[in-house]
Amino acid sequence: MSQVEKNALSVKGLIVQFGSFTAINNLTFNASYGHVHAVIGPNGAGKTTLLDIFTGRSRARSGSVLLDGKLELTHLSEVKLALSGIGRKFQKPSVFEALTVTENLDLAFRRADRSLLKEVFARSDQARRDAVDGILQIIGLGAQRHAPAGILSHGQKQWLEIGMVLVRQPKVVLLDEPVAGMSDEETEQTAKLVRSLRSPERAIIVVEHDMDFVEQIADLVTVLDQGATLFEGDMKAARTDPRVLDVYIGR
Amino acid sequence: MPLLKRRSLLAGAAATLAAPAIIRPAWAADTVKIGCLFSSSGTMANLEGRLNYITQMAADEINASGGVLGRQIEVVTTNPNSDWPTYAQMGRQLLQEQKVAALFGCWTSVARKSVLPVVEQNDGLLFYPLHFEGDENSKNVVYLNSPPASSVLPAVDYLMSGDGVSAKRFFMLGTDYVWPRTINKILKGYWKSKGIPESAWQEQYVPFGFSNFQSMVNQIRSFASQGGGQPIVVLTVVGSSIADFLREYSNQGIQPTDLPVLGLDMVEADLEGLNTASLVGNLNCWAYLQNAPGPRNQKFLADWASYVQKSGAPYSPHVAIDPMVSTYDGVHIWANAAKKAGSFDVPEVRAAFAGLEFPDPSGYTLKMTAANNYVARGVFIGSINANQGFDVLWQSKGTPTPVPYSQYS
Amino acid sequence: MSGLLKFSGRDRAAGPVIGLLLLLLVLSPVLGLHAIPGLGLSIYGVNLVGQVMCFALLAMALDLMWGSAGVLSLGHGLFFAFGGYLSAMHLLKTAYAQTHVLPDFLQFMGQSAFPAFWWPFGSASLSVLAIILLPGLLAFIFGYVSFRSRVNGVYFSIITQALTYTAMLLMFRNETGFGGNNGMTGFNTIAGLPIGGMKAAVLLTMLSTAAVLVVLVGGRAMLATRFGRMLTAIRDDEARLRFLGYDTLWLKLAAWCLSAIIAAVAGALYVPQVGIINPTLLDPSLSIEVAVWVAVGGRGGLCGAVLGAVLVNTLKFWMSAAAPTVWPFVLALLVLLVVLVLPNGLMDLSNRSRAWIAELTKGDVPGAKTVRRLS
Amino acid sequence: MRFGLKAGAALAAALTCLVMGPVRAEAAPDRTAIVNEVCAQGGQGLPQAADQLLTELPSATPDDVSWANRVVGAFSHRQLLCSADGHGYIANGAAGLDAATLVPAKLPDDAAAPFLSLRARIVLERMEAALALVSPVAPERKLAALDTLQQHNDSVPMALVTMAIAQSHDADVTRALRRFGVLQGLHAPDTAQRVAAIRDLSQDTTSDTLGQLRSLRDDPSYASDPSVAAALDAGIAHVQLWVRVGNVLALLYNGLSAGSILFMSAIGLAVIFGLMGVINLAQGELIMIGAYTAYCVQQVVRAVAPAYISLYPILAIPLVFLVTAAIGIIIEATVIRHLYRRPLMTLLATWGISLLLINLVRVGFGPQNLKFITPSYLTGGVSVVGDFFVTWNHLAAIIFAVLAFLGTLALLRLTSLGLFIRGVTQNRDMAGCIGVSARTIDMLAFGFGAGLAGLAGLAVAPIYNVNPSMGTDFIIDSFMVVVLGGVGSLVGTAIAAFGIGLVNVGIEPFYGAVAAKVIALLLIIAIIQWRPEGLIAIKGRR
Repeated sequence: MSQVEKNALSVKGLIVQFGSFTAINNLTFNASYGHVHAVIGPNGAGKTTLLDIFTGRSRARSGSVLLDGKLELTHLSEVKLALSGIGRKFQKPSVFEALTVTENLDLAFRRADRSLLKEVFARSDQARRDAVDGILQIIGLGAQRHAPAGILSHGQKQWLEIGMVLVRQPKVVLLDEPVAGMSDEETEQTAKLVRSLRSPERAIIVVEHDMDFVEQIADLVTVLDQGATLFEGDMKAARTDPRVLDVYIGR
Repeated sequence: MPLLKRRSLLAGAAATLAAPAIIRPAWAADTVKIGCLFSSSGTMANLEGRLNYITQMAADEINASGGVLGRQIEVVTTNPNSDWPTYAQMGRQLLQEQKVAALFGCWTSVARKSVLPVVEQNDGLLFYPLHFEGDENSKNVVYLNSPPASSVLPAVDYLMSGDGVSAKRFFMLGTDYVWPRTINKILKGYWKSKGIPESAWQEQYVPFGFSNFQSMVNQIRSFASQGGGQPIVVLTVVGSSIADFLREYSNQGIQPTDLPVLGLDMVEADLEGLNTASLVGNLNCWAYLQNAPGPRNQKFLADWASYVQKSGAPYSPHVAIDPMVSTYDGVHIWANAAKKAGSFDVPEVRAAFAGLEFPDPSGYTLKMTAANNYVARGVFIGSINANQGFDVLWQSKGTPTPVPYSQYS
Repeated sequence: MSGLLKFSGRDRAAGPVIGLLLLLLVLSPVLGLHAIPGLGLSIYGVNLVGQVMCFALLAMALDLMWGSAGVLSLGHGLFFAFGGYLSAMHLLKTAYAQTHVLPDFLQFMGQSAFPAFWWPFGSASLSVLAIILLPGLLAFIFGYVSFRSRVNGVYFSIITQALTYTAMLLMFRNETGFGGNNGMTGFNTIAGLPIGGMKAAVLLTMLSTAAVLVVLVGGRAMLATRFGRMLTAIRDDEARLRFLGYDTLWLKLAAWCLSAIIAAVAGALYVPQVGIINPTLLDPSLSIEVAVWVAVGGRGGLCGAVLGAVLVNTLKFWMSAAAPTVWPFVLALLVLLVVLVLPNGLMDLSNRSRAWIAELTKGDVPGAKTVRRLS
Repeated sequence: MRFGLKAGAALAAALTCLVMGPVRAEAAPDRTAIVNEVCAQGGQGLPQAADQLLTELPSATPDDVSWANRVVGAFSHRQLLCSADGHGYIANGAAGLDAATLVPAKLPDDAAAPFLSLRARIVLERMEAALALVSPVAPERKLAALDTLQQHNDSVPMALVTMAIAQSHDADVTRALRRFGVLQGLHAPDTAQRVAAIRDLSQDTTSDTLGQLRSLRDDPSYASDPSVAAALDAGIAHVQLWVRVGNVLALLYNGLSAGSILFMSAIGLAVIFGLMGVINLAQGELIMIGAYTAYCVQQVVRAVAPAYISLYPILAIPLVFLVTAAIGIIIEATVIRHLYRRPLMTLLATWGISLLLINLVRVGFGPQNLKFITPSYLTGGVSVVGDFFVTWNHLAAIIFAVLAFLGTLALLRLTSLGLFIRGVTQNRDMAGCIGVSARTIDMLAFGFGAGLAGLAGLAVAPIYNVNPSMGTDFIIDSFMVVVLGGVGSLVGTAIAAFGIGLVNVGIEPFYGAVAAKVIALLLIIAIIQWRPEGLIAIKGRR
């Protein structure tokens, strides 16, 4: 961890409420470029809500979320957030099942500098095809490139979705439980994939329940409880922290 | 692939060519077809459905006495489902595909208006059995019942006279379509011509099939309480709404003696199942009432009762309404005209109408002239009695000559 | 294998359907005008073909939204009727120019002339423009507010149904000014030909068939572009597409307006053929019936919509004359059959029969497997 | 209190005036002359004959009164027969009586009952009422007679009222008669009498009264006599106030009754669509089947125990619920259960079912409207204040809706079945894990919703047309109510139903029934744009 690390996302004083229930309570959180940052915590700790805030699915009551220290994200729409460089893989694999793997990736290659109208009529130029091919290599679905996404296995869909997030080269990659429902072998491969994604151009935030997986990939772990940070540090320390143990086992 | 394509093309062509054969009309030398356009479902079903049966009954009668020009009448029924464009569609089918010699159909003026272009384009003949708003004179329609000048205006006159209730104020409540709108327009013109101020009337319309008259009756009550002379309700709602209105009217405890209702489309069938004790005295006007005096009516009622028994028609054998008689008259008039013309062709049948007479169950003798296709009928004003029927309150001396175009509209 | 899987059979239907339509386009004048002695159709027959074509057009309009983007409108009757009313207004103006008799619905409402806003309908070209623009505008406004507040799935279906119902109630009123219950009738000529005559029937049938062809071929071409894939993506997972940076509001809106305009054109062609328009076209059950045609034919790719509309309506015309009481039962059972046994309509039937043949012959028939059920 | 005293004093003055007033010496009614008057013109002379009888009545003996009652009664039952030579007879079985003398007489062959024209009915109704005042009849009958006469308070001679007061033994009747007598003083020359009459009339706060009072403004004394003018203005203001109150109450009541019908038609859907998420377009047909089941119950009761026919609605409640619930369960088990994950297909399938049900019933029962016997306790109503009139059938519908609401709420909130329903519908997979058979619960929940729809059919049967296609009128409104109220919220459904009912009723008098419905629907569409989850949203993480 270098001292000159640059914050991709900086969350300050974030409060999210659903009715009378406070999902995130005055949270401060930073994710920096070049890191894989894992967010863990018991059910209802606010992990997914946090990702929802980053992607515009839920709205904050107060607080700020800055991208690169300058762009305020809390009021942007889902579309604007995506175009400004936030990519997210959902907990439940969401790919376009009736489209082929290539078509999925092709659609995901949405360039921020193009209007929607231009995107509709955009030709599949070389850069686009190269980007798609590159991702196919990374996620290892080259052989299935013409198969409809609907017939892929669960693990393959997860990878395809990661590929769809990556093809646009976002600044922040959000992975919500990327290995849920995967076999050990697939988990292993996914861990490899995530580690290989670490790059100075992007910050990666992973929400996961599988502690071994987190230990394999994470540079930094944040433990959330009741919408607030309980612990921040590396995974080894987290495993021995009494407060962390308390929320996981005590209750 | 090319092979497959060609094969499908051929199959398609064969199917297209085969289509006319499927819908080719069937002609039978010893019968002549007449078509019915009466709904057996939807809001008009309870009323129109009877007219299918009465047409068949009239045709049976004629067939039993040897048919028309040596042919037996075959009745083709349809179900336009109380949906006006379907009347036009079915009418077109009857005329173009079934080649019927005449159509008997429509209750509402909406239905007639939608069939009108069809009979005009195909030079067909539609026998229309309802009293209506007039202002129409097509050579392709036989108007079996009365225009306003010979039905509605006498009834309104009666109510405005000392014999009636000396009515001074009028609440017009109707279903929102051409007949009530035009009738009310004529009435307003009539009242204006009598110097009655516009403040003496109020007009309201409800959609077809409307049933919750609660606040409408409230409005009528408050109209009645404003003072300024005896108020009456001129009711031109149609179909199932009539019974719903009457039910709410008597529920709110309004007495016919305080606020009488003149139900222009109200027939005996609308009163079936109602407790009419609290409605006694409300009025209607038609060219036939079930209580019309005379042996012809007795025979007609007996015939209908036995026909219901025989055919299993889902209607009461003890209820006869004006449009049933009008339809019955229509079938006979058509048959007589065809006999007179010696042909089923529409132009010749039409030419034979002039001077045709038919003594019908109402006790009057119906007359047609060369001037138009209107039929001169008698007029009855009826008053609801406690037995779900109408007593004859007044009836015309003769059959007034129908006036197609009202001077008041 | 994947290419075949992708379209799961609907490509195979396209060729024959287009071929049939072309044949119809050629045959309708030949048979209608009795070019071949002894072989011909009655006006009624030609007219019937034309009406069915209008329904096919309407079904394709619905399929464009439902089959492609997964948005089921139960309010396409609204656009169909809108187009119909506009074309009826034009026909009435034309009739008035010849007869100088004002339509009776204006008369009994106390009007002595056409209201001022009727003026564009005296001109055929302005009327065509109105038929395209006004329903498009209505669709835009309604679509914009609905899609923007993310009214989705069944909610959208119910709201469109309510909107159509509202329009029906409104149009039933004579005060609204469009003939109320009567609607509009008494049309005289179209393009100089007497309505009800064979020439007009042939012309309208050919126009309708041509419109079906254009929409079918053009629509399929459009669906094959990236835009079509975006619509498919909306159907599969709209949220995902938004998180990829697509403002789906505008994509859906574009498809929705296009769909509405096609429905309006269908209505505009339909009305002169039946000679009357009234608010029953706005009855919600008609709009649901359109969905049934599409479901019967099979959603997606537009061919199923055409097939379903032609099949159900031919059956309907035939049965409501031959056995009127039986028809509703047949329709109801057809719906249940399609929903429970053949979720993708006739397309499923063809796939299943192929699978069955494959089973018998132990051979591999490409495309016999349904990829997924859409709903 | 002050007003009361003053009014009392005025009343006393008026009465003194009445009693002391010039009493004309009347001749006893000339029976023969009256009967001849009626019969001379074949019944057309009735109004004149009635006037004559009324003026002569104050001097009549009890025997005269009973004769008059007999003749008037005979006329209105068409038992008074007139012969061609103008003699009157009363039919008495096969035999006859002479109408003037009531001695048996042979009925001439040409004797016929005069026709009862509307005008004749009005005259007879008033005559019967006037006679009741001086006849030995129950106090209730006298009060009712006064009500009838009240509406035409110009038609009774004062002397008759005096005579009636003298004969009265019932305090209520005497009070009412005095009041009636005072009202006769509206046009009296004496100012005090007039003012008293105006005050007294103002106690009856209906718009009829308002019309009467307003018409008094045209009276010259309104301009000339300040005390009359003051009393009149005060009276008009008073009546106007209460008429307005009555109008507001009527609006609320009508809104409530329209809302209760809406609520009843939506409550089943609130369970099936709101809780279970099933788009059931056949909901309206379940309402229809409920109404038809009620009809069958009525027919069976009529055949088996005609004496208890008026109780059939109560007997029908459990039967209707069970029959429609059973049909609902059959629908669920055969069709819906295959479609839980395909909502749009459910929509089509249930539309198919609705088509099937409509046509099955049409074939079985015919297309016409069913005729329901409305029990006497559901006909008519009572006037409350101003023009506010409570009709029993609508009141029953309101009470029924409230009970259904409370019952459903209790079942969902308090019973374990309700807990399971809520559990399964919220998370199908999870509920399966904790040992609740999701299949059974789905079936029961759907059956429950269907049963509620059936009850709606029972509730609307006395108000709406019952025919096979009646359900289609309800379905869109019900969906709108559930969507507006907030899917999954029974309270929201209730609020939405009454809100829409009120809006409908409020708009109707101004723009008509259709416009009311259109405006309500557009409002709902607008509100849903603004709050897509409905008025009462089930809050939570989306």
